[in-house]
Amino acid sequence: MACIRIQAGDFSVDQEWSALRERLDANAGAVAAFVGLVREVHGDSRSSLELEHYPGMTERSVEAIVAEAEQRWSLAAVTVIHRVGRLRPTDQIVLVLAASAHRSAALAACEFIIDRLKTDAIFWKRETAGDDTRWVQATDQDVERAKGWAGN
Amino acid sequence: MACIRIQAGDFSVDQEWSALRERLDANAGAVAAFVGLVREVHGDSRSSLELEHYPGMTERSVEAIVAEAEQRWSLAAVTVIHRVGRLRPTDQIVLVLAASAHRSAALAACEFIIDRLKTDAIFWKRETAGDDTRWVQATDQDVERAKGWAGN
Amino acid sequence: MIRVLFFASLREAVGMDAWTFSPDSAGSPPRLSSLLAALKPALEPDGYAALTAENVRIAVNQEFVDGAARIDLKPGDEVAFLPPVTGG
Amino acid sequence: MIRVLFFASLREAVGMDAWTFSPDSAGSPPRLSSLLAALKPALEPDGYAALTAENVRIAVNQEFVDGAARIDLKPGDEVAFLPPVTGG
Repeated sequence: MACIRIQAGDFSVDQEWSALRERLDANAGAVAAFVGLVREVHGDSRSSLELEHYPGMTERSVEAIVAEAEQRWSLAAVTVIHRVGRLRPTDQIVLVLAASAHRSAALAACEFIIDRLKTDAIFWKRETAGDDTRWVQATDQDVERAKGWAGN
Repeated sequence: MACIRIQAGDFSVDQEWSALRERLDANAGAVAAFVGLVREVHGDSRSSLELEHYPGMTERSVEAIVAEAEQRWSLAAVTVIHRVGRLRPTDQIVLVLAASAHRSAALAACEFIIDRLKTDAIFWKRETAGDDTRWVQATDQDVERAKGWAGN
Repeated sequence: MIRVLFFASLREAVGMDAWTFSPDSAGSPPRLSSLLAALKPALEPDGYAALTAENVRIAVNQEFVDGAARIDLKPGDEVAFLPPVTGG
Repeated sequence: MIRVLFFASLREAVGMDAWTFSPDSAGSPPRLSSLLAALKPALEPDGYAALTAENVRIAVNQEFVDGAARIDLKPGDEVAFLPPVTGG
């Protein structure tokens, strides 16, 4: 029931929302969504973000996260799209949609998936601003958020 | 920065998403969304839901919820649309969009708003299935979820 | 003249969505208690009981009021009886 | 022949994205330890240190392996060195 894609091109929230909605029956009362957007680095509008991945293994890392969400909550449908390649400030980078009968499951699953994408999905980000380029490190906060799910 | 509407007609997730995105600058990294859909009552596809409101006071009750969210979290933009009148299974009933620099604020604000809409916004739902019609009662679970925010 | 509104299950319990309260213009400022006293004979016992149930909230001019019975009213006010809400 | 892949900061640290390990066909089955031993002279000291840092994970055929040095390899395997991830 999950739609998972890793792609260089942009995605349309509208198309993904419509496609997900068509997979729902009249028992699905809630869809939670998350869209990640590229932020400027140090207020530099010409900064950029480059996302690297490991074709094959990255897809499976995302599938594993979604499978765990589907085990934890009763989900009617899930969509995860993650972009790779070079992105600019305000570009869409990631989309998560999670549908369930009730809002608590949809909201929790959406949050779980985006938290885990930060720490467990196989992507690497490099920020470039001016002459400065650096690989982004996972923040302690991200690691703590992801760990928080282990006890639930 | 908030867009709040109570309306009988349907809304377009696409249009609302596009309109919200235009209000964001390159510091907004996260948008969390929630869409509520009408569920069948007792598996009856011809069941319906009727939403009553108190024009004027209902709008202000939603504005108060959004204002509280804006006090708790640093939000770049918020959209809340709630429908009234007669709805059918699978119809869209409510939309919440919350944008912030970081995902934790966007996700928490979106969840806070939908939880409070359930308990503090001035709407009444009546379900009709076959010959049976009843006013929906707030569930203990909804009240507990809303109370949970008080301690945060 | 004070406009009184009933919503949702209360509208059905009292069998009307609005009612007009015209207090005695000679007396002291009308209160919610006098409004309820005037309303009581106009309703079936079930309707009056529904309006005065513990979980019913009262709004004056679209603001919730606590300890509502002692609130002073004035001409043009809008008083509403609201059963527990169920939005979202 | 075993294909070795380097990602992100490790790709830059070792200055290449892929390398081919051709173990001695006469010896015992090659292990990751023998792959690393063969790789070491091909790299600057900084590059080798980066590959063997504590937070680097190793995948064989796109599955993470623990206690990686003792893993047996076979011809056609794909070995990858992955620095800490930062998606989402």
